[in-house]
Amino acid sequence: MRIQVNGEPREVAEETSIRALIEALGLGAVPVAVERNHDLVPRALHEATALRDGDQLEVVHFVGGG
Amino acid sequence: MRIQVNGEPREVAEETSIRALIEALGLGAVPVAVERNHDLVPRALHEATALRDGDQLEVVHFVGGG
Amino acid sequence: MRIQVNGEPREVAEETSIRALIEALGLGAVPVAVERNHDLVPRALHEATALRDGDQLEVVHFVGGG
Amino acid sequence: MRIQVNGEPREVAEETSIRALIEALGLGAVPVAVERNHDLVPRALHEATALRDGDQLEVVHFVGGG
Amino acid sequence: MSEATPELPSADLLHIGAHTFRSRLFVGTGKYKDFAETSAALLASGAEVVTVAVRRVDLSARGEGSLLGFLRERRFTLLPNTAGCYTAEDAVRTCRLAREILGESLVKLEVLGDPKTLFPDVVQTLEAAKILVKEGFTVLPYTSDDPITARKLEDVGCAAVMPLAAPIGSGLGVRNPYNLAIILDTVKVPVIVDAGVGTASDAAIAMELGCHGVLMNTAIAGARLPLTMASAMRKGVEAGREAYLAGRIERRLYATASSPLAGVLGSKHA
Amino acid sequence: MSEATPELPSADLLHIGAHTFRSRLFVGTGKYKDFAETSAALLASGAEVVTVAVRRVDLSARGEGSLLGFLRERRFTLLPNTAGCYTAEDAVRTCRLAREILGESLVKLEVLGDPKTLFPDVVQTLEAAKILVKEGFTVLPYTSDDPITARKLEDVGCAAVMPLAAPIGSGLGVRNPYNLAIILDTVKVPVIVDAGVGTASDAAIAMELGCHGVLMNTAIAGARLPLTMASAMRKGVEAGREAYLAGRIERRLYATASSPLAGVLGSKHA
Amino acid sequence: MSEATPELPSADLLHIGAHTFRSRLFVGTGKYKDFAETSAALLASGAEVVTVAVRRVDLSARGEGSLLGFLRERRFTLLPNTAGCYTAEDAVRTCRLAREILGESLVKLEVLGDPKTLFPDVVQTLEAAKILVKEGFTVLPYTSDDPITARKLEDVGCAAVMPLAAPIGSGLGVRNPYNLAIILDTVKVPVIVDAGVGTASDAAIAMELGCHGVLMNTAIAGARLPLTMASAMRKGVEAGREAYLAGRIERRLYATASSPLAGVLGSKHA
Amino acid sequence: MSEATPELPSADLLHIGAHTFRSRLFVGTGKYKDFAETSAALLASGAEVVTVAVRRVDLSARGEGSLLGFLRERRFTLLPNTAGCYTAEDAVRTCRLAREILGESLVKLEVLGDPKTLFPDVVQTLEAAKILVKEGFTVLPYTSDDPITARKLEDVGCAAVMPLAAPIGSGLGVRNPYNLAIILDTVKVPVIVDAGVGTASDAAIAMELGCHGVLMNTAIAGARLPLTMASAMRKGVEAGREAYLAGRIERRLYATASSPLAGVLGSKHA
Repeated sequence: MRIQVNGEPREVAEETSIRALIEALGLGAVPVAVERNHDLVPRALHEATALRDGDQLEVVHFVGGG
Repeated sequence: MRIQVNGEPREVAEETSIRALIEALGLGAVPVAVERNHDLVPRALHEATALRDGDQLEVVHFVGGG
Repeated sequence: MRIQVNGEPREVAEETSIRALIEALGLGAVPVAVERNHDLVPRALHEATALRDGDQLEVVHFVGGG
Repeated sequence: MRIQVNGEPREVAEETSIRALIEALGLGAVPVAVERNHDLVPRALHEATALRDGDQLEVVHFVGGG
Repeated sequence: MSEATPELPSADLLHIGAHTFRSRLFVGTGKYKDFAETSAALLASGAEVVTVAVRRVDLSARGEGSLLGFLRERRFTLLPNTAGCYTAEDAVRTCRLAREILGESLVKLEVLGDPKTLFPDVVQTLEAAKILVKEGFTVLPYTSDDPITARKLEDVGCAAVMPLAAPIGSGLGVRNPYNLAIILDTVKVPVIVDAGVGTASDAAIAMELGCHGVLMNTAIAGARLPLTMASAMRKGVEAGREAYLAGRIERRLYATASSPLAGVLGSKHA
Repeated sequence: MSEATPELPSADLLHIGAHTFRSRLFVGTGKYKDFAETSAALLASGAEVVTVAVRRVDLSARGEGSLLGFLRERRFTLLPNTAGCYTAEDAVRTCRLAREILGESLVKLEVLGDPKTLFPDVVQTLEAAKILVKEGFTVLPYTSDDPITARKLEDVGCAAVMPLAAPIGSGLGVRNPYNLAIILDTVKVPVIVDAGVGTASDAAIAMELGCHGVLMNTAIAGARLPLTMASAMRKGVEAGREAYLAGRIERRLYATASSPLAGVLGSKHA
Repeated sequence: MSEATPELPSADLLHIGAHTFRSRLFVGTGKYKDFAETSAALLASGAEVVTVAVRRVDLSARGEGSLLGFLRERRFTLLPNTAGCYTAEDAVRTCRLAREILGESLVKLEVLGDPKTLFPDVVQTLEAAKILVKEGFTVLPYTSDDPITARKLEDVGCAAVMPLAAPIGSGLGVRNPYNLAIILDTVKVPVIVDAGVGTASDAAIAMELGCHGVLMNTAIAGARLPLTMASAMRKGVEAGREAYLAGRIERRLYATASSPLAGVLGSKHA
Repeated sequence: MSEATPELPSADLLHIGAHTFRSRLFVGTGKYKDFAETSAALLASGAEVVTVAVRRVDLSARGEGSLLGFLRERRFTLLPNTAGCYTAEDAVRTCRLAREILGESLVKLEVLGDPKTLFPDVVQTLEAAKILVKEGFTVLPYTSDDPITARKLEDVGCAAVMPLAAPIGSGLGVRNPYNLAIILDTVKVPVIVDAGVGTASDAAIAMELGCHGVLMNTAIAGARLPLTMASAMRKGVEAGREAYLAGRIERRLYATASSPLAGVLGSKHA
């Protein structure tokens, strides 16, 4: 199925969890936070939350800033 | 009947108009504005507006200020 | 004979007075002051003072300045 | 004989040297400089310099200052 | 300005809403010794716009009318203020009353944040400004020197913005010329410095920054010689305005001679 | 000042040596575009005293006379300067010549320390001042803002002292008001700020400190609109002088209301 | 401060919410040449609190992680900001994400009014602060130097207020010490000057006013030698804090001798 | 500076005549409560050079020796001053005595103009400097902030110049940074700001201008907590020096973001 991650289209398999997506993005070790369709998804639920077709995801982290 | 003018109690006759009150206060020549029970009473209505028992009136004018 | 006026060489006749030189320079009407060989020559003496060969003259006036 | 030290009169024996005076003043251990009659007397000469009657001495040292 | 130089348009006018003024000095009418001093100071200031406060008639006192009579007879433009109001509601109510008194809709909106600093409450000021503009008032709001707030006040339709130079009555002068400069870059409506001016050079500095006018009261009324200070302020505002229009020389760390270098006698440097 | 307020003596006059002036703005006559601009700016400034430089007549050029003619016809007081002199000897020689030109003994003594800063050489200035005073000149010396030097110049008999506000032509304004204040405390002769003023508020600030006058040239001649700046400076000097005489309010960190607190409607604070 | 003098309590600690810090210098982590420079500058600054921004992971780039790893390993306290947000909604959303990343609830709230001045939108900032405090965040809001707004931010429960000294990155230093002094009088929470510092003396001045800390980024990262400036800022903040605690001498116009007057040789004045 | 950053030469040394110093803070030893406070403050300041006065031994008092003993044991460089002298003659005489006491020829030349301002008499100072240099002294003259006088002092062979920031003991800080900047442009010898500093930021500002050191006494001795102020001044001088070497960012009226603009969530401006 087709989703959007940080504004870019992406194909993922049915039933993929947010956790799995993060791993797939190579961000397993990076502290990140995730919004799905503008709602924050607490880390505790990343495993249990399955993506749906058309989901819009925002994956954010800390960068240098003042 | 009994009304309040600028916080002070005052006796006035039944059917006294706002205009009449202003005259009675010796303010006939002074540009003033009047609130009755917190509502502004436009000058055009001073003649026609009869006071009622318990009315609260504010009579204001311009003073020196910065 | 040969003199210097404001740094420039100039030929003048024998016995020329400072007054005469000023006239010759077209400065008759201009308020000026004159030094001869670094000594101030008061206006009162311009008439009476005859130039000598080799004299160095400075003729100054007022110009705009701050 | 009678001398002045820092403005105060003082009796000293004939032939007293500046060095001896300094010792007598209890300043043997203190770094000081000495003027006699307004002339500086180098330390090297303190021993050899005998005071004379009426000498004016200034004995100075370092104090706290900004 | 009184007399314009040939270099300038014959008149340098200030437009606020539908009003046009020659004088850029706005003055308050409070804190003077008596009516005589007030009127003499107003005349000496050359001001066309004067602020007044809206207050309950004191029914025990009498004969207060003289000031207003003088102001109307001399054709001053009255600018009623909402001094003493700490909420949008009180300020709006005061403005409505002010308009009713003489039928004029020009108001100085002033919603204070606390009685110690008399700094504006910009949140309440914005709320009140929105309502008053909708009701057809020509709103001149007293505000902080925050450019963002100034822009919002312009956006809601204020006819000018009146940032403070320093706390009311403090006499500290223009504390932050940088913010005033940014406000002048940010809004298109006139910028009138309101409050904080202490002496004539303060007023001149505000005008030299490009401000369109200055409003003051304490600096004149509180001076040892109020009439003389009123005259000083008039000249200070005009001097600052003219200097702004004249285009000052640039600042440079080093010197430039003002007399010609040629023809100097005997100087080793010439 | 042009029009005095009833609070002031009918005239506020400046006395220097035997001279008396109404205007406290002294202006230079250098650096203008042409004679027309010079004369118009001088008139717009309201100045009574104008500086001129002493230079060799340029025997190749002609018809230079117009400026002096104008100045004499309009009864300006001429203040010949010694600009360009770097030694006491050159300055004294220049003053003697200046006196010879019109027979007036008023001179602006200026002995420079270097051509980059045009700061005065105070040692040479003191030497020259001593000689000139002995020869009967009325000496107005350009000096640094050092109070000790100012006092020495007074001690040798100068009729005024003219400390700089900032380098000549820099337009930086009064860099060190503290030193000027100390000079004003220290000497009894008039203190005329000379050099460094850039805009009208700078002149007002100098006068508000209590200085007795301001001398400038570049700030006017170098402005985009010299006539307008001349008018601004005239008003700036008058504004500062009047503000000084009026006695400004004290500076305070906190506010004081300028409208009455009584009779406010519904305010929680009133 | 690193080493306290015997005159002071052994440690001079800064308390913000539940946090306690020894260093009063907060630094940003943006605008450095590379990670090596960033980390060296942070260490040279002695800062304990560093700001970070919340941004989308760039899925095309890689290996960005090094900064965060360094910050966590060295036990810096992270202060995520909402830089780039122009509405309360965006700022709140950003704070929630920030908390989710590491589970910490300390945030620097920053709601901007426009991209040119980067001045805060105080209305939006107040709205966001209310929501965030309710949600249990420890909120450090970037704000203007308006004391009324500072008091409102304290009233809604912010753990500190962070008024600007001057526009972000401008390097203008403390533009309005008067407003900062009034804020310090007005609120009880710590006052951290945020933005506008350009050099070490600016930081010292803020601390001498009594501010509890200073936050900066550009002044260090943009210096020619960032590590040296980081050290300068560390010392500047400590110097200013110690000077504040030490109680400076009063300012006086005139002099007081620092050497004894007695026992001077031959002076006519002694 | 104590610890140099990798960006800097391992040591940043100050050379005056034949002397070399690491610390750029020079301190006086007057006006302290007692010897214990004096010595503790000197150590806290990190100073290497301390000034002392030359005075008649008080033959009635005793045991005064402790200070000098401490200074020599701790290897401080002594800088005897001529405080209290009002003529070149007295100052020269005092320097000769000072050299005789310990055989060192380093002196702080101070010839005062009057006891109220304690400003230098630059004419007498120049005369004394000429004589002292001829006699082999290493002369550090206290002077005004006049660049011409500074250049003359260098020309006669002084090893440094020490312009005042403000009157001795006034605590007004750097009154005229422009003149100091010009002096720094004008002379090649070290420029040590002497007198007028009040708090740590004043010292930092002097160093940021490029001055090579700062000398003070009252600002430390007169503080409520002298040891703490001594530490503050040490850090202030180091902070200012490092900031000068680091090359500060330029001042700009407008802002520059310190967080990246890319990757912001939902902002209308990003």
